[in-house]
Amino acid sequence: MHQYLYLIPALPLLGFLILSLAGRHLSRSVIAWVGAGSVCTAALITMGLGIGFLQTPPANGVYTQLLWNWFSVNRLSVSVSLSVDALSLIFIFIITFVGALIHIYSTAFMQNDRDYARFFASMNLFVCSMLILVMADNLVLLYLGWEGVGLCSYLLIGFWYETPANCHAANKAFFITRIGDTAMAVGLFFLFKEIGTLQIPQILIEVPQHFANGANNGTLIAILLLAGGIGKSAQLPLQTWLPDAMAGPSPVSALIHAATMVTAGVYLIARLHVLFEFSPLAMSIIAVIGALTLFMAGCSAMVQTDIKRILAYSTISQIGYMFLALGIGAWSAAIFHFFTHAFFKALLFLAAGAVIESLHHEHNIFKMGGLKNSMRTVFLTFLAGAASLAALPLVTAGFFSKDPILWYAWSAENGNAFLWLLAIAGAFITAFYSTRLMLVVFWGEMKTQITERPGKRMVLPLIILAVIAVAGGFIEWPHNLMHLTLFSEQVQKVLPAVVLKENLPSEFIFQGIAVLVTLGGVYMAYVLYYQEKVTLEKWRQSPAMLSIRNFLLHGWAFDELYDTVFVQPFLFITRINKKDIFDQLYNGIAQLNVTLSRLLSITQNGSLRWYIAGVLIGILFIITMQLL
Amino acid sequence: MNELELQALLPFMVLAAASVVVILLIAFRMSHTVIQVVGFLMACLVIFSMWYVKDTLPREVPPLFIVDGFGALFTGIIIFSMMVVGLFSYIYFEEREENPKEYYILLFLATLGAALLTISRHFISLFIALEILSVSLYALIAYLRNRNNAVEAGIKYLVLAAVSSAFLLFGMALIYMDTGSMEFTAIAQKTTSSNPSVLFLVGFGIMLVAIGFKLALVPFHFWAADVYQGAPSPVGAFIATISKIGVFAVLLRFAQTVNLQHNSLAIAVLSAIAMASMIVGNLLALRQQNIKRLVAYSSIAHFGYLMVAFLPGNAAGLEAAAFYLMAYSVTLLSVFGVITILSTRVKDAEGLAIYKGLFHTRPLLTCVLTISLLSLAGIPLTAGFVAKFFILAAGVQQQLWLPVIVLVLTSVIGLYYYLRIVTTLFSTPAPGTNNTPKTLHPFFYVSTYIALVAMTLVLCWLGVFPQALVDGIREFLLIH
Amino acid sequence: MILVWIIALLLIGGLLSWFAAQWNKHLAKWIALGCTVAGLILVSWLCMHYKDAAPAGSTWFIDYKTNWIPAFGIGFHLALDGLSLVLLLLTFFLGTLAVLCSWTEIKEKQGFYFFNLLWTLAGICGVFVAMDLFLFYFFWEVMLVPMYFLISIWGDTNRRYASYKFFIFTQAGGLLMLLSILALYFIHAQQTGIYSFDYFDLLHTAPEAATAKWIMMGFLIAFIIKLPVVPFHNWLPDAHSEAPTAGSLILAGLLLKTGAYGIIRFVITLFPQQAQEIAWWAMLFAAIGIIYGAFLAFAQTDLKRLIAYTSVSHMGFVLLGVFAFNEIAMQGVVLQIITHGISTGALFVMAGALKERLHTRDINQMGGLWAAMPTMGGVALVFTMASLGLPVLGNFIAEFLVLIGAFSANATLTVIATLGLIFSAFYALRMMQKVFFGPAKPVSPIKDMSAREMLMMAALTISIIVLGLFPQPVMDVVRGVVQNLVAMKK
Amino acid sequence: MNHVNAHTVLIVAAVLFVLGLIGTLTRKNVIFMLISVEVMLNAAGLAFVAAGAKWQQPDGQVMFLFILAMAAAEVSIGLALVLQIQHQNKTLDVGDLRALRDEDINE
Amino acid sequence: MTLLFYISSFVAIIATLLAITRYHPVHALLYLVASFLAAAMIFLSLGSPFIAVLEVIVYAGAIIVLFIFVVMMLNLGKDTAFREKNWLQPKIWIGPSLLVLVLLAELIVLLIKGIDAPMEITVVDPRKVSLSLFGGYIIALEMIGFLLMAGIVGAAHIGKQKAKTLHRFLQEEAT
Repeated sequence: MHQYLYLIPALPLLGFLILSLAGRHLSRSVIAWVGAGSVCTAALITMGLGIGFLQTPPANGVYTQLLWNWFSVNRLSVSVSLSVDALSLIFIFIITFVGALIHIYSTAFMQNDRDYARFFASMNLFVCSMLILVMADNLVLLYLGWEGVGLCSYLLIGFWYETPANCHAANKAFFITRIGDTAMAVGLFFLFKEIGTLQIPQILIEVPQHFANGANNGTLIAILLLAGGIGKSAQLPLQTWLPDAMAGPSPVSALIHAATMVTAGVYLIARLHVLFEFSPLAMSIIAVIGALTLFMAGCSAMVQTDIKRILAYSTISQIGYMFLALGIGAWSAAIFHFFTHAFFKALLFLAAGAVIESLHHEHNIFKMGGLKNSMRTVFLTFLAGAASLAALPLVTAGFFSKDPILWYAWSAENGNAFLWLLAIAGAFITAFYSTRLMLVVFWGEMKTQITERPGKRMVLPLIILAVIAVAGGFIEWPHNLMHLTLFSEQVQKVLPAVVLKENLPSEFIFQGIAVLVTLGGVYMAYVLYYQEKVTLEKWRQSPAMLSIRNFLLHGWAFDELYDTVFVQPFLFITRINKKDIFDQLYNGIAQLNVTLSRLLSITQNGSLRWYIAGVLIGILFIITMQLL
Repeated sequence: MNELELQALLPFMVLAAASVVVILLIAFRMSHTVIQVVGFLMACLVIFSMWYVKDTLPREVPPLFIVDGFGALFTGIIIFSMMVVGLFSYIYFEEREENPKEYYILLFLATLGAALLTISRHFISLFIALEILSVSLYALIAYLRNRNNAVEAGIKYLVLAAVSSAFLLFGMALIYMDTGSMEFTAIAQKTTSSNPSVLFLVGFGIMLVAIGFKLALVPFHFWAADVYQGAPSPVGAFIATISKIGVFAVLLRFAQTVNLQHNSLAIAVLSAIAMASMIVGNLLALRQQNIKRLVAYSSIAHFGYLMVAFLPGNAAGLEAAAFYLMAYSVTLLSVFGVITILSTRVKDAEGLAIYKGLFHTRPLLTCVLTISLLSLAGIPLTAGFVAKFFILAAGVQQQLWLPVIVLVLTSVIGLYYYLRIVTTLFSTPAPGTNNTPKTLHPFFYVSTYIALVAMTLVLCWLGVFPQALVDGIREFLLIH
Repeated sequence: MILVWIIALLLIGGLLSWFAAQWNKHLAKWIALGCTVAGLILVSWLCMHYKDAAPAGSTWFIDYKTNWIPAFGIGFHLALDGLSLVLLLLTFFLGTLAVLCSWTEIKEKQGFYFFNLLWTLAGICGVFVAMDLFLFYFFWEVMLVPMYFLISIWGDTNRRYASYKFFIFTQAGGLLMLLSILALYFIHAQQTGIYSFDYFDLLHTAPEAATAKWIMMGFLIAFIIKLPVVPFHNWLPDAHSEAPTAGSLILAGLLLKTGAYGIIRFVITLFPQQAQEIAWWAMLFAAIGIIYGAFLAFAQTDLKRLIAYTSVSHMGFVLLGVFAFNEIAMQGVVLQIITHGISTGALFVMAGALKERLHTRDINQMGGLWAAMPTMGGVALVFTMASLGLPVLGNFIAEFLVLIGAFSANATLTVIATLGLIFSAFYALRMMQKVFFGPAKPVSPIKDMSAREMLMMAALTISIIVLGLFPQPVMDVVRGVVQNLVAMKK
Repeated sequence: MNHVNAHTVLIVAAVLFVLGLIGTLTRKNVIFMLISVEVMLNAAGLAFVAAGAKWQQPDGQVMFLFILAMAAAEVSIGLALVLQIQHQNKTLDVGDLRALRDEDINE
Repeated sequence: MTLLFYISSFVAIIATLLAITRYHPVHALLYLVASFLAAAMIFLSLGSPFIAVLEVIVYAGAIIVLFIFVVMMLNLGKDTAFREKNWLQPKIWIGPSLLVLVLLAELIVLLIKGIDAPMEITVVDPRKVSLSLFGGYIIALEMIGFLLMAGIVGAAHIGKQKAKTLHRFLQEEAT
């Protein structure tokens, strides 16, 4: 099976090539078939691969395939070769499977768009590079995929390029992620200087011998790489691009900015876990960043009015959970949360897309409402997604994936109360805003007329995702209730298991708290947005609340901060130096010469007596020289 | 003085005879064309006689002259330049109001003066030759006495030249007083024994005024621009090349004989003058709009460069100087040739405006002028580059870093105004400026064009294969 | 001998096309095209067979020597090693494109135009293969004059100023280099008694440290003016933006490379000691140049000027890599030389095409062009990404190698240089957005690329991608040279 | 007592020479300039004769002879020019002979 | 003899001084004659009678006469003198004269520096002069011939006073 490994990225690439070169001459159906088909085939191959992997695991748990030797200069030799182990298999599965569904959805969603071909070309290219990212067996190739997904996200955010706002959002996304990437690049240089290889397996072997626990260089490298991850995964302090990235079409948000690309950071950290394990500082930084992000983003999500921005902020916050989990060493929990999150968040985005489409591009949730009956399927699927996001106990995948994180936040070796509190608060907030979203959009009276209803090709993926969003969690149960660990035992082939503190209180207590908090969130939202809206009105009056609301609405005013601290100074410098100061220098020299020449030509005044005086001066000079 | 000595002097006698012949022709009312042709033939005769006597060289003609390879070489350059100038003179004067016949007498006399300078080894001959040169030049400059301020140029040159020759004489007198002889070798014997006495140095310093004046070195350069502008174009060419070559030759010979370059003071003075000339010349030319004046200034700078080659006072310097003079004279002659051809009956082609967009109307002339200018700027593929390279080599070898650096920097400044002209040539022509080719006396036009093209080709050839010329120069310089 | 033929081909071709143009305008183009293509074929043939041409144990594949001016020990000495080979290939590749992209652009004096074009190329070839310092300087100047004509005759509105600036800057550097060459020549003569300008003879001269430093400075200044390195870069933006498209293409693609070549070939090999003493400063200036160029590029509104400043930024990587003194960086430098030639060349060709259509270089007058010309947009995207160093495209490999090599030499400066990657993203995307994205400006309907442009762009795109995915062959060609260079360090 | 110090003669010559120089510098009329030039030449001649006398050679005197001739030739042309000048611009004032000069160019 | 030298040199200097400061051309020329005569005396005192004679004949005789001739021709009289008068203000001549005097001072200093040698005055009679003139320096003599020829031709050409008939091509320029 695994000799066909290369097909998985190659097929989308092929699709990209066809569409980008010949796209404008193909009919829409053909484009749709090529675009979606390539990814679906890739998905099928992945399935086959996965089955093969589960039935007959390879010797060392890794499929590898060497395609060609990329470049090699004395000790630096880099090859283009793919390798798949359990971890990357999970990612590949998500990418191809969710990707396929989203492609199918898009064939209908983008139906009337002028640049149908360009859209699918970009999407295919994205899938391809994302696959390369997760299948790369050396960091250079990984970096290739890393940059590739960045490019695609840029192209797709700015897909509707006529509106400057979109372009701006696209640029912003690219710039901010680029900052992270550059840090990561430096990390690679450093790693190479220290260890002398960029092959991931070697690194994993070398690191333990090379870095004593918490060696400075090791930490430094870890932090640099982490910066890359932060940039891609929109964590503090580089999170500001993601909400704006919603300018792209909904499927794009679903695939890139919810399911796959933004979790690349998670992948990177998990992939190089050894490196991080050896520097506690880096680990705790990850954890803290995760915790803070999940809390702050959650707060912002509570007050957003644009449906996609709500989801964007919730994405940030959910990834915050994953980082938290990684930071406290609960690797498999993090990966599992990524797994479920990919489904329900993709679902939410697609459903939101359907809603937006039906209400002719209305984004503001307060202009929606009462869609409960008019759009039945969308409502149900959305409900499933939201529930899973809110992690309603036992019936949703979200619960199964988030609950362990909450528990480990306290119980894991380097977990602590602070992290746990933030996580719990996050849980409450999550429940609150997902309920708020549901209530405002689907209950109440109708505010906007529905123009068209989503077609079959859009509904089908919704349903599939909804099912998984509900049932997907059952493959992994908490330890205290029916101990089932299909997922984590796979993951733990690659990643170490979590280490717990000694003599802990019973896990039930924490689960109980979590459940209560969640339900509390739901209830509060119910009270505020359904029972008595008056209190909300009251708050809207008070300036204090209002200012808080605005503050959160603008995502803790990070944009303003960066604008004043970085952007404006940069623009200022470039503006004042547009005409290259050095030019002035050289023009000055030229001017000097011209002036001298002007002065000298005054001496050429045609007066004979003056000329004789010149002779006199000359002889005076000569004679004086003789005297001296 | 025996017939061998006479034989050695043969070329110069022929040259002198030429002027007499011209007088006779005038007496017999011969036409301009005849005079021109005969003059040309006489010049050829000079060349032949030089080939004829070449094998018998070197030969001393005590006490005044020594006819050696050095002299022969520079005389050769002078005669060649004279022929070209004569060629230009025809088309130039044919359409001027003046009767051009006396012109040729003076031309030959001036050439004779310059030629005698190259072989003189005695103050008396030096002085007289110099005076023959300058006296004829006074007349030549003011020849077209009714137009473009020729007379003004003439009087300026005359007064300054007279003053400078007074200085020359005074300096000579001092040296004579000091050494008791006016013959270079004798002087050398007196001076080399001890380090030269004060009187000698003062004398040389005062003589330097005259030399500097003739070579238009700063600060004796003021006359140059005015005279070039006022004089007829061929005469301008004559001043720029022949007279300077002659004077430089005698300066070289004097310095070589009394090996001046071993005297730090002289070196200091000379290098100061050289640097000043390079800087001032180039700066003056920087904004100049009148091409004649521009050439004048640039030639100031060029003799500054030449002094750099003079300073080392070794064989390399000598070769470099000789090569440079050749390249320089060919280049300047072609520039003046273009000016002459473009000059209309009414006015010489001075203003840069005339040259705007010349490429569209006169591509051939433009190429000639462009290549000449590039050669002056010292750009490869032209003789000027190789020449400048030799000079730099001579300077670097002697580690005269200061003059060499100044040379480099100033020639970068110089680049600007040469490029300015070139760009003007190739820019789009100003409407209404159509300089129609002249129709008179086609034969001389054709021959002038041929001469110009030939010289341009020579420039390029020397720029790519200088070896032959270098060998030639060495061969000549070995004869002493 | 083949080297002589390659150069002669261009020289003669130039003259031919000049004269041919007198009686048929189109003949000139075709002759020029013929010459460049012929040269391209010759050189690619060389690339095929360079291995069996090389004498055992030597990195020099071809070595042709004959007397020129024996009086001064000047020989006509051409030699070819991996580096020169690669650069020759680049020269003819871009040369062909240059001829193609001036196909319709040049309306007047075509004969003279192609004459200058070919002679510039000839000069460049000469520079890349001349192994006699006098000859090198000779070619160095020869490539200057025709380029000056290209700018000053067929340039844009401000061409006079630009051409003067270009010529005077380079000439100033060149003359200093000439002084250094002479000094080296005489020192060598003093030490050995042999007067020779031959590179291989001068390799063995060892002037005492102080002098050597000054002499090296003479060389270095000439080359870093050409490269260019801040603060000697000012001739570049003007020259590039005013020159005709082909001119910009050659300037950016080849002339700058002669500076890099000079540093690699002469500065490092002739003065290994001194070069290492100044390595830190060189890398510092490189880093400054990278950042400074990027800043200025971001500020520009004139498209060609913008691209020009990106070259300033990118050439910084070359300097950085050269003075890192290790194989990885050096390989990166070679690749950077090639890929930058291709990518920036492509951008200039694009700018030229845009100017032909819109008659402006001001990016504020453009916008939303993607709708009108998606193909060009796509190509532009590729090369924009190339210039911000996206993987898959050649530039990434080059910059990655340079940086990773330089990092082990000097971490801090390399990190500063790496920041350049961020800023490069700034200007590149700004350009992309201003020109192709955003609301479409109401301009008269413009055609997408013509077949000829397609051909050129296809060639460029393919080559840049191939270099990005399969750079190894190039590295193998230059490996020998690079290893010798690095060996100098010991 | 029948001898003069060489220096004395030279100094006399120098004084005369310098006086001539002053004349050329200060006078405005071309004729006066020529006169002053004559003075300078004469001074130079004096120096030569003195030198000749010092070494008891005829050369000095011969030189003076030549100087004489040269002066004559020069003066003849100079005066011819003077005539022309007077004829053309009706004055001998050198201050008026300033048609040839760098006029101010402003690019 | 020595006495004669001192006296005549004194006279010469005074006369020259006056010559270059007169306003009226004729006066100036007369003083010039005086100074030349004094110079002749100096030559005599230096033991070169031949030159003394020539000085009187050629310089004072021919050249000065030439000057006077021209002065007469252009009848430069009172008005020239007048113009010269109000031209020669101190502010005009002070500067140059001072510079020149500096030069003189330097020259004298340098001359003093040199080795001083009292020179025995012995008469070098015309015979020796003419011998060397027609012996060694014969070629120089011939050259002088050419020099004079140049002078004559030049003077003849430039001095020509054509009635101002401009060349046909110069008409428009003349108007």
